[in-house]
Amino acid sequence: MAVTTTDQPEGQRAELEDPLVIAGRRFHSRLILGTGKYASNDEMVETIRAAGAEMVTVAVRRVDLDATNRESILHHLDPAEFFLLPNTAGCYSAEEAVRYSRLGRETGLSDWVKLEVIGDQETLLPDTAQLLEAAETLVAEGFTVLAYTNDDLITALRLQELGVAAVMPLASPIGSGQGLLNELNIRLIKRRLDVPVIVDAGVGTASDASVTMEQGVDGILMNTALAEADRPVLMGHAMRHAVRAGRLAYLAGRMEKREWAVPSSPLEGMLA
Amino acid sequence: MAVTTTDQPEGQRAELEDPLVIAGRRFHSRLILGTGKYASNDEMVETIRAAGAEMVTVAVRRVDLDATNRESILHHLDPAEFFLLPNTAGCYSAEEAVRYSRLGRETGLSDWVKLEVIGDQETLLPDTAQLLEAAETLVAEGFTVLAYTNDDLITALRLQELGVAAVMPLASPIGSGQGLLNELNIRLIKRRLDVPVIVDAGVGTASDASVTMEQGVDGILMNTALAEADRPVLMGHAMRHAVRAGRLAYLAGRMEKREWAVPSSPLEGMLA
Amino acid sequence: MAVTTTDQPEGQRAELEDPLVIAGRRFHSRLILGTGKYASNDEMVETIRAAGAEMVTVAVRRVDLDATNRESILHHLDPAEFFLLPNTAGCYSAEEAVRYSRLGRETGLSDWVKLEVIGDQETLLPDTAQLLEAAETLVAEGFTVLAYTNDDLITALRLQELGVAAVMPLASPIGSGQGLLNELNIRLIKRRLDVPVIVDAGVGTASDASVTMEQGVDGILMNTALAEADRPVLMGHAMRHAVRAGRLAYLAGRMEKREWAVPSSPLEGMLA
Amino acid sequence: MAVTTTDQPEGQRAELEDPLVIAGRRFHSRLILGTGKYASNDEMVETIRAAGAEMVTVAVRRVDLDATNRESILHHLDPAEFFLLPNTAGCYSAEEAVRYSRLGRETGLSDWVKLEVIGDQETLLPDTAQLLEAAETLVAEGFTVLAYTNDDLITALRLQELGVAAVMPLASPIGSGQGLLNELNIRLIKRRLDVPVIVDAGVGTASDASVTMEQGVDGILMNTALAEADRPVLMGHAMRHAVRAGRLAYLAGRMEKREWAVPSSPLEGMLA
Amino acid sequence: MSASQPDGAIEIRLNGKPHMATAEQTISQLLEQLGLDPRVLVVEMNRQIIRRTELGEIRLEAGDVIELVHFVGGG
Amino acid sequence: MSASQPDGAIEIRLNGKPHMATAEQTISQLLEQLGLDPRVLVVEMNRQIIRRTELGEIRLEAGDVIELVHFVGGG
Amino acid sequence: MSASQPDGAIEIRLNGKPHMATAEQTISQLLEQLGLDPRVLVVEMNRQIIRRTELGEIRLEAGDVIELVHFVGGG
Amino acid sequence: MSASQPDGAIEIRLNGKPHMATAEQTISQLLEQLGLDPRVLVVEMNRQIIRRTELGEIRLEAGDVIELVHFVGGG
Repeated sequence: MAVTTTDQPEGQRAELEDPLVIAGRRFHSRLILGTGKYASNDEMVETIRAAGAEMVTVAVRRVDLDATNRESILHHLDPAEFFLLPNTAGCYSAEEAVRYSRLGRETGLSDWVKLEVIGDQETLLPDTAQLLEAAETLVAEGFTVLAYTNDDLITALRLQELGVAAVMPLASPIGSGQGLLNELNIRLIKRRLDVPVIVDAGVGTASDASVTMEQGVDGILMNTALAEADRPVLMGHAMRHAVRAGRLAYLAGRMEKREWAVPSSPLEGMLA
Repeated sequence: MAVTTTDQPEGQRAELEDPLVIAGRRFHSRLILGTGKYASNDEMVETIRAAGAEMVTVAVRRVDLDATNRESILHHLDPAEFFLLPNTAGCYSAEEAVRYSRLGRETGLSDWVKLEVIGDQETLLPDTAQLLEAAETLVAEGFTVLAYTNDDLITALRLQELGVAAVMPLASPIGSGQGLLNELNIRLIKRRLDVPVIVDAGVGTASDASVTMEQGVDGILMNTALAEADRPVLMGHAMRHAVRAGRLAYLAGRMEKREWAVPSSPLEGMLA
Repeated sequence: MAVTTTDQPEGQRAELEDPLVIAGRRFHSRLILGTGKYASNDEMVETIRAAGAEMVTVAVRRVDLDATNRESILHHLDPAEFFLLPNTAGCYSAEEAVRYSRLGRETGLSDWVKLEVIGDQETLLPDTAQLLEAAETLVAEGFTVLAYTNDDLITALRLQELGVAAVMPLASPIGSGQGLLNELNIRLIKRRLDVPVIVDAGVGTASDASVTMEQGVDGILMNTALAEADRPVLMGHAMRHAVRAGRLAYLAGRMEKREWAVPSSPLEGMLA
Repeated sequence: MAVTTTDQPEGQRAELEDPLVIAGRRFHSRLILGTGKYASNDEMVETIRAAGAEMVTVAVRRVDLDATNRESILHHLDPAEFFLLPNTAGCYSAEEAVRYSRLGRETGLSDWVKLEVIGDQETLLPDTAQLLEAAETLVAEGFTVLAYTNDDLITALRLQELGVAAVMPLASPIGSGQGLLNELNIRLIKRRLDVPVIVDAGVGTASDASVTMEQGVDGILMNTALAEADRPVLMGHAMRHAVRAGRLAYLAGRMEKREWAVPSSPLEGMLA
Repeated sequence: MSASQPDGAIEIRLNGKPHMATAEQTISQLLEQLGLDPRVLVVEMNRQIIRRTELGEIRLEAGDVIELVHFVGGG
Repeated sequence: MSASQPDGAIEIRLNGKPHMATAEQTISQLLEQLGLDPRVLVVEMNRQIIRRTELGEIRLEAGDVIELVHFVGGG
Repeated sequence: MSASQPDGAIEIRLNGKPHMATAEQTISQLLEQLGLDPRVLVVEMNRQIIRRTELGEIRLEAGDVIELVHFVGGG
Repeated sequence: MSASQPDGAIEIRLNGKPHMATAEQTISQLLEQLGLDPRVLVVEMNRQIIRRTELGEIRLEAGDVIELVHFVGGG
């Protein structure tokens, strides 16, 4: 973990060189954002900028031929400013997810895909059997696969064996905002994997992001926590700070918890 | 709550005008730091700067006449850069705390005091009866009193009645690093008080700070979480972000938690 | 801790001699119940019996001269079956609480009182300053005082010094059902006090009772968790088991938590 | 949920008819125990009796031909008193687990098997892909399969489709004593499955058992929490009460949590 | 303190409300009149608790403040 | 596969709905007719992805199943 | 598979270790020799489970792989 | 309170320990002797705080209890 504080006169503006590297590509931000459910495209873009995210996910869908506005989200998200990561949201089988992945790649932006295979409509939990099957196919076809999965270590290890570029376990169900329900599982996954671990789904507010990063993971992907905040742009700022806070605290190495108190002021030198 | 995003081209650097105001004095940072237990004075100062704190606490102690180095901490903390807040740490009675407060004021820096009256050596929990007595005396003597107390609403209300400038309930025992043990009590205190509420003691890592600020409180005072981190300066950066993250998330208004999932990508437009 | 398993042929019915002793009086059950808010007196009595409680609290109120039914709760709770503990619920000053205590004693049942002095209508949190004053007066008048207080160790120690028979810290606000919000404070109080510690208020369901008893406290007082359950009698049975479960687990000494797994079946003897 | 309180004069001894039914077989106790890691066979049997368990798991291992004591655990556990459930602990593939299942069945006691396929030595987490394969084979061979799995709903649904008699998600890793780490996942599984859900592994103390049963699950299997307690027999009693407490509280329907307090004594009738 | 009525009736304060009682009436008589069982209640008169044994001896006077209390369900 | 219309019009399936196209029309022509910019969408025909460079060469036939997809906001 | 010994002894693999048995010996005889009660164990021979009723019929041959298993404490 | 020494030396109590000072010495002189900068410390004499401006005026007497305090790191 090579962390260097950049040389500068004022401590409070010090920034750290601590990039997120996935498949050889460097990102300065460890926060990846979804682009769904915003009230407007302007709000979405402003929120992403507030959050400082460089990578954002997009979905592959039919052009709506009945709508007057048929414009792609590319009109609002300049690929020169943001790295676009197509997802396979809404796919319920390996076959379907592979089809969407190929369509996403054909836009010509990159061969990256955020692979999701959903197993249940109510919970949107992943179907890990189908996920593994799709991951195998896509890796063979040269895709850079970031795999959305549950918080099961065994599945995460298997995904890594298959050659995915990053494993993306959930904190809690998509859009639930319940935060990190099982810290242990996320820690286990991070400790055992070599590829980056990005926690995807379930973060609801800033402290959820901090506590998640404090487990040592490499990044977080979120969407609803921003899009459904009362003030999404402000929440974007909050999340930018929260992810950095959690990351830095992890690197700084927290104090031990104690059952008893320890004074912060000296015991000696008290007056008689 | 007048929060204004400063006008600027790049969202990711936007900062908010959201000062902490205590007794009419404005602070840009909502983080107040103790200055005890650092490995060196240099590390202390560097950590405070990394954390962006403007107000720091100091203890009043005898000059050590046996030591070769008898220098005051004022040699390291320039009152032009930092606002120094003398505390009464180590005092076990109202009388003692009043004596230390007067000595602290006599340095001529200000009439502010962080008032502590400890009730028990093992836990360093406050003696609220003595605290109220000392607060009454000091307010009458013109002190600006910031009162370290437990998380009891009734005591907090009584302190406010007595005219303290800020109420400082604990998150958990001093130096324990256990984080915010009782979110409800802190929320109750914040909702009912008009004077600023600064959570003092118990924060252990960045997410503790975020979750504390998310309760709506006005600021946090910490010491051990920084001084005992493996790398205090890095933890200073972490805490600067964490306090801001929690504050912004509070202002942004978090999404509701849900038991069920909600997709982030559209359900319509799937392929046949 | 002298715990003896009674001699008997079938393990599953084994009961333990582990009485709660307050002011020299032995109770077989560590569960004390309030008698308010039940749909009917019959349901109240049936619930108390299901819970196996021997001590129940009652309030002192004016006879309602306008009501046709002016009967005392003594018509339903036979003092030969239950030990009645008058409370001072609803009192906001030491003076008022002392007055109610004297009225309660005058019924001639006992000189015990569950002393409450409320500090705030919204939260029903105790006013510890008034509480200490009332406790001092009542102890001097020969009362056996069981003092409802917050979870502050310093106040608890002071109550013990004043001579109360039991200290009754809250788990969370009266009627809130939030469970034990601050395990540490309850553990600290129990470790430091010699008089019995009975957690009073806030328990919402069975596991709250178990986790509370596991901190080592001597008993629990509850009311709303039973009276507002969908089926109070069933919840009475649940709480009887829950208090015993938590107590026994405390006495049994739980296993250490581990970050890693340990098999329950032997590693040797696997087939080739 | 047909729950009937048995007719009887004294409420405190009332027991409920609320059997656990798996594959048509009724058990009075919802607590299933492992038989590993006890200091002695006597302690094991006494603990099981204290816990009131009817079903206990056993492992299939080679007879140790080098030991003087080659006796089977059947010398200590009379199949007339306890229902023995062979497990496949220690198996790392579907093939291995099927082999052990067949050997266990050949003892002639029953065709039940607690199916485990471990995916990782350090965490003992299940390999769900191998588990599903083994379950399919064993169901086809007429086994009554109780499948130890992780807390993933999708895998649980698939196991049910394959025809297992019960799904046994973990609370936390085997032998870790960390308790129920993800309440939501267990609730999701229980709500969606028709076959019994037995939480298996991770319970550490009584309140863990209560809180687990309060999610609505049908039973709990534990081993280390008893075998590694300081006093296993006492912990057996504790767990018997804890499982019943949690079950009854679930059936009784707990009160709603509130942020504010509600008095348990009447507001009317206060003195002037 | 307050005026007694011409016909021998006096006004007292009973459980917070004005109440007309007979002059010279004992507390026992008052309770009987109200149909209350003295064994399950406690009487406070002018902020003083009245022992059960004294209920038959103490006579009401105009302006007396009487509180009759008993146990009700409470937590 | 399906019958072509007398006047040279053919029916295809476009984004899940029946659509009348001109026989022998290229996909590029179809997109132009629909007012769609080929640079921000992807065309799938009969489950095969059509490269952007081929859009001008491939001609529609009756019964072709065409999917026009692009990126939308999603998480 | 493996060589039988001159004196009628054969080598088998028993619970993972080499073991010398008598040629033509039945499994029942082996168990008796080992002092084991066939009612509380299960015999697997060359990956096949041997029913209890067949133990007296099946004769050992050199190279046989025998597993004798039973229930032990486990969770 | 305590005896002054023959040679004009007096014993005071300084920061909790006995200390020999010169009779009639001012507090300023004491501080100078000790090498302490009066601008960053506070002087308490016999439980009374001494203003910085008075340090040069007040003279030590035998038995005086002097406390010299300053700020140190604390939380």
